Amino acid sequence: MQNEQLVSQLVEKFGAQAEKVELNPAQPALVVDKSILVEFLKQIKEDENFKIDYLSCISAVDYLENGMEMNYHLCSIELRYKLTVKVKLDREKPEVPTIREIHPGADWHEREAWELFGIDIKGHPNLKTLLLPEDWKDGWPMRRDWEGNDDFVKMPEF
Amino acid sequence: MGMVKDFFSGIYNLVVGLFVTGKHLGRHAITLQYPKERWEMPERSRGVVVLLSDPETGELNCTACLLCMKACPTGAIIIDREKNPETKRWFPTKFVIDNTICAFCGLCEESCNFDAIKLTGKYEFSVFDQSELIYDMDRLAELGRDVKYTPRKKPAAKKAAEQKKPPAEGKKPDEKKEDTAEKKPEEKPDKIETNPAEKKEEKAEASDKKTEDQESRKPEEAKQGDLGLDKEEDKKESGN
Amino acid sequence: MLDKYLTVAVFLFGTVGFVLVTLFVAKLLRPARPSEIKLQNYECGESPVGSSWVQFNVRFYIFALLFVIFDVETVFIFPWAVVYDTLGWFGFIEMTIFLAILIYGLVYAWKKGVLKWV
Amino acid sequence: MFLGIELPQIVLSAIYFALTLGVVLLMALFLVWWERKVSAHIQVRFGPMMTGKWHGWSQTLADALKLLQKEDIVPRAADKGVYFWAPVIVFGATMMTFVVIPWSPRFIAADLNVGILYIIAITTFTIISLLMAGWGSNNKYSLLGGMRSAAQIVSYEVPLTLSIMGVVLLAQSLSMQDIVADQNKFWNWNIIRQPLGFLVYLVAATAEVNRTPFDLPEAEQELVAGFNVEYSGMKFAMFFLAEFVNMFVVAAIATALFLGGWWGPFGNESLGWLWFVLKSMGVVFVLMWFRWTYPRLRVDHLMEFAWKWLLPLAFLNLLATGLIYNLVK
Amino acid sequence: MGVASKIPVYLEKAPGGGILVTSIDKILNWSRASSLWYMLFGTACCAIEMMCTGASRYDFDRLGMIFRASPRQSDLMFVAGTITHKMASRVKILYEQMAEPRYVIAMGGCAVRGGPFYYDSYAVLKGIDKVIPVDVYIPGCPPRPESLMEGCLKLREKIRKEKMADWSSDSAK
Amino acid sequence: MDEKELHIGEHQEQDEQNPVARELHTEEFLVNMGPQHPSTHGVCRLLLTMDGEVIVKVEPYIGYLHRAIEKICENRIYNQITPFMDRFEYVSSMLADWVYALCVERIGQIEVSPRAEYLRVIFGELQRIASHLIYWGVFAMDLGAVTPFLYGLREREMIMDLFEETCGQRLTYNYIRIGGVSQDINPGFEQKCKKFTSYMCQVLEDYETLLNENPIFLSRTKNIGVAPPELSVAYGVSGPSLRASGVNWDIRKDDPYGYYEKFEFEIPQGKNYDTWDRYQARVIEMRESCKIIEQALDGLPEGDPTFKMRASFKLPEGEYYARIESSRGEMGCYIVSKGEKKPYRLKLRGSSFNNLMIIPEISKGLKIADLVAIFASYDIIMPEVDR
Repeated sequence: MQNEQLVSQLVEKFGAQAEKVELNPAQPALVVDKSILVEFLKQIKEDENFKIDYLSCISAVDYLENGMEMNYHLCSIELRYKLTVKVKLDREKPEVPTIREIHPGADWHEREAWELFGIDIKGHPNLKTLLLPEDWKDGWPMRRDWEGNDDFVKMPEF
Repeated sequence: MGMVKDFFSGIYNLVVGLFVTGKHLGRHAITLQYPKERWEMPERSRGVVVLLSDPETGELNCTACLLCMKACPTGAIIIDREKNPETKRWFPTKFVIDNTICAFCGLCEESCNFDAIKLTGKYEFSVFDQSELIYDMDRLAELGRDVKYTPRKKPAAKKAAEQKKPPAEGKKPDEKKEDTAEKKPEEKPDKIETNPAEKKEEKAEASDKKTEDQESRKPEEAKQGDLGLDKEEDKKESGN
Repeated sequence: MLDKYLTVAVFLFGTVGFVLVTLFVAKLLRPARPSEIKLQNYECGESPVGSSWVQFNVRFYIFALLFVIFDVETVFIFPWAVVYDTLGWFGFIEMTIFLAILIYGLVYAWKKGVLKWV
Repeated sequence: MFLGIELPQIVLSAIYFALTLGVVLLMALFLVWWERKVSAHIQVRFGPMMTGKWHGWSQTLADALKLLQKEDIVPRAADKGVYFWAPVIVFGATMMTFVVIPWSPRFIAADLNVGILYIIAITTFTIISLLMAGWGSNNKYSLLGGMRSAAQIVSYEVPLTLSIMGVVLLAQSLSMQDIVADQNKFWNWNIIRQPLGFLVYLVAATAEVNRTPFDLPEAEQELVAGFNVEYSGMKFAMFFLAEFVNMFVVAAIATALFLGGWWGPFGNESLGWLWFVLKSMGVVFVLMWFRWTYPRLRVDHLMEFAWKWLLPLAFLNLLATGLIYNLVK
Repeated sequence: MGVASKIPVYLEKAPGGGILVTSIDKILNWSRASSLWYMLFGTACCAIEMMCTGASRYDFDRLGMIFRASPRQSDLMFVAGTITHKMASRVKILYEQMAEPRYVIAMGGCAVRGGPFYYDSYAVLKGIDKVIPVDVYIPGCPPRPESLMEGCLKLREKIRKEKMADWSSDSAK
Repeated sequence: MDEKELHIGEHQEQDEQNPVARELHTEEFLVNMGPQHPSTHGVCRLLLTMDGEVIVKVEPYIGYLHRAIEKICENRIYNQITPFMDRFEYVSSMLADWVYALCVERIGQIEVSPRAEYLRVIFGELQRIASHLIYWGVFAMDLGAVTPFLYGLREREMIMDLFEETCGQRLTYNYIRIGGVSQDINPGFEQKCKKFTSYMCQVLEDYETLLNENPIFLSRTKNIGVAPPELSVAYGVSGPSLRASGVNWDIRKDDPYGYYEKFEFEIPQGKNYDTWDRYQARVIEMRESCKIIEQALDGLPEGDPTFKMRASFKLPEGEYYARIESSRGEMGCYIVSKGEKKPYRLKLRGSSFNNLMIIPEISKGLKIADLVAIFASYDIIMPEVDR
């Protein structure tokens, strides 16, 4: 399996910094520390062996007491690899460096994560509301513990 | 010279374009003249939701099992129910479908085991007042009166339920005996209202296949224009 | 001869009068319910930012100059065309020279890249 | 004294005017309906069907009546005077061209001896009023639309004039009646003698009346509704009306200059007005056909096309006409 | 000026004026009902069905309805699709900028009352009638083109019943 | 690649060389294009900084259609989510259904019957044609030709007929379900479908005569909005738009799902990376889709394609990012399951989200008409952006 080779190579190369998580045979994931995230993404993009140059999606997940997580779904156009890079975040003060420099397409994804989850994107020059109304004041709506605002109607449990 | 060639090929292509539109000018319009003509709606079409009632007795098929309410992704169905002290069966006292938030997804119909709720091909329901869009039980039953349906789901369960209560309702002659009804009497649910859904699901699958087979053997009755161009004929038929 | 222009004048006053009368009739009929937002300029559902009357580059400045030149030239050609019959070959050659100069001017402008709108 | 001499002339002119106005208004109503029908049938649909019993014949009547009842909005930021006069001028200019339209050998309001110059001068006013509308609204879209209309007039006026020149040369006159009278036989029609001129005229005229592919001033997909974004009610109706009347005007001019005017196909003078109207309608139909087939040009292509293609072609046409005229003579 | 709103008051006093008023009313109402130009505005799924209705198969033009891109020239606004809180103020502006007399059709569940997004959504406006007045509500998610046409025909009926004094008065309804 | 390099539009330099533009003192003005604008295809707002007709800067503002589908889905059981997927991407809802079903199936290791997979391919490709037909029409309309729009919708109606017959709805199908499809096709469907594909191939020829050689159309599309491959990849552009940028990338082939590896089809690639290529890529794709449908119809296996989900279905713990090639590009669905009846987190990735991001980059220095053409050529659909 191509993907497995990739992950083992990556783990080999980055050693202690990257930790392998087996989610699904088709979808390997690596957990990296947020301090090396930018460098890591840069290297796997530029390295001839990996060429992971395409950022599909960034999704933030709120695990409540287990902190938060940013998932970077990447793939390589040329080599057809697929890789998920996970960054664990502290829920009290979630922050992650921006990866706009490497993947310009991350711009709005990061803004969205900031807007809906309250994850502070360090170094992002344009952190303003993207999806929500300009005068939104009711917090981070996609967090699991979001209480709702005046207009929010929870579906009754049947 | 390239320029001259470009010029003539440009003019040629512009003229050819004119011919394409000109060709259509002579064609017959495919338009449906709506209030005068209507398409025949396909059998599966998912328009406004209605409650079906038994053609014999005129009573609603609904047994207030609340499955549709639970299946509804938008929370458009609200049911209140009571138990008939004599027959020990639930029946709905309030059955409201809020058409303003209904998504017409058909999940209620799929979840129903009693042919009680159905999405129909009806579509003309615009109103001047929003509150008129919340249909109560009477309205839904009224809408469902003329809806023809092939009892495709769970006649077994229904039969079973009916047979379970022999004194109250069992008198009426069953003309649908040829169905797969009594094949698995051991599976009949004892308490329909609290029955876990899974059990029924399995059975539904079994009987489903049967009825579908039957359907496929029937001559194509749900006739509907296959391609747009052919709808012309349908239109005329329905116009008559 | 000039009386024909009287017709022109009649047409002029007639049409303007017609339009004004129509507008007046419409004014009698129609409702007028101005509101703050209604009197705002339309800009796709947003409130407009700034006035549109700013100095901006319309970019057909040189075209306009060319237009003036060529339109004046065509005015010169009109009398020539009307009496062409009597001028004969002389007229043709003369006009060829005249047009050649014009065309040369056009080609010059073309080569200079003036005809390219940027 | 003044009136004593001129009164009959004024009365006659007034009658001409009333007649023309009636015809033009009916024509506009018909053209709007027709355009909708043509577009509908090109797009395999029916077009108006419900208003009026037969194929929605009264549709445009209803539209006109409705526009009469619509509120008239003048944006606060608008230049009120310019904003008001633009629709008046646009319709005025359009109507004025009817002075020299030769409907039949005898029916022409005034056969000016500089008929063609007059028409060229007057039609330009239409575009000026579009510029006024665009500027006066103080709306960015309409301003861009107005500017585009100015760009258009700047570019297409020259080839238009030059393409007409060939006809003038053949007829040796600027009067519309003379030019029509000159085309007495089918093979004398200027479309036969001046095919290139006709082509240039048709294209330039399409641009002059802002029809697709040259409908940039009101490009719906770019500028919402272009110069008339802010106009509503009757003022908008004036623009709407003028657009269609204008279309008829250029078709009528094309008929008079190139298609033999009121001459029948067999050189017959009888029923001249009918032939004239029929031919004009034919040209109008072609313009409609263009509109429902072609995409729109971009503004710079529009200008380049005028200067790099139409203008040289018009020059070529003029020179060739002069040469052949002398040779044949 | 809205003189029209006063015409019936005076005319009805005159002999035979009542008949005259009703016939004028009838003609004007007919014209408004037969020439509903709708604004080219749609937000979500319903907009696609609106497009389909405008297209060859169903053809709005048959009813005399053509689209105008500018609200100034349109008589009818289809609120076709979900309106979010962010969009609501813009819809209000668009509605306000339409020239009177103007009509609104709320098309589809979302516009009527939030539709499938009524529950659990923090962003969706629960009914466009909280922002602008609505004339006709069409249920459906999305409504079929025929439903949309039926709604338009309903609206036409409504317009046919209008009184001159109402629609042409200078103060809002 | 250096980011700075990406930001320089080629036309800006031209602008500075032009003596007229340099000498005249001009002011820039702001124009709002949208939320209600005929050519923003929904409720996108582009704030344009303009210098006359020329665009200096484009700033997209989105979120006017943000309906919080992700939030809603966290509160629905798995079976109830499909209807929301229909509304997440209503122009190709069938494919949106598919990506969700695929994601759940991959997490739950649910087997799908071959017939269901074939039906998915058939309906997915029909949906792709339907979507591209809208694209084709809207693209032509944005360039000013209205008639193609109606022709495109006419053909689309035929696909709608096929859909409606099978699943009962014209737009929100709720057809592709977890583990299968909701209903088997009606008898006679295959013939109708074949009839349609052969008709479609003929019609495409008409389309090409109408537009492809039209000099006006060519001048409006050729060399407009050039997006080089590096730029496209950097911005995460996907689908036909990416292929038009000369990148050979089609998820149907490169990350196969369904039974796509069984079918033969070609992937068009652009050479000039411009608007014309993006347009052409879609037109070719329609042809290829017809081919796939025909192959799938021929090989349609017997069996029962339906799969009844129980209301109490619990997805095993796990997470997966599933992606499919929707008609606009990579459509992704990321589900985190904690073994409950409802997904813990559901994230949707619409291809237009990224495709929209590149538009400001490539439309600098162009005219407003070009912006309209570029916007249309990327086939931006707002619900996908805003979700």
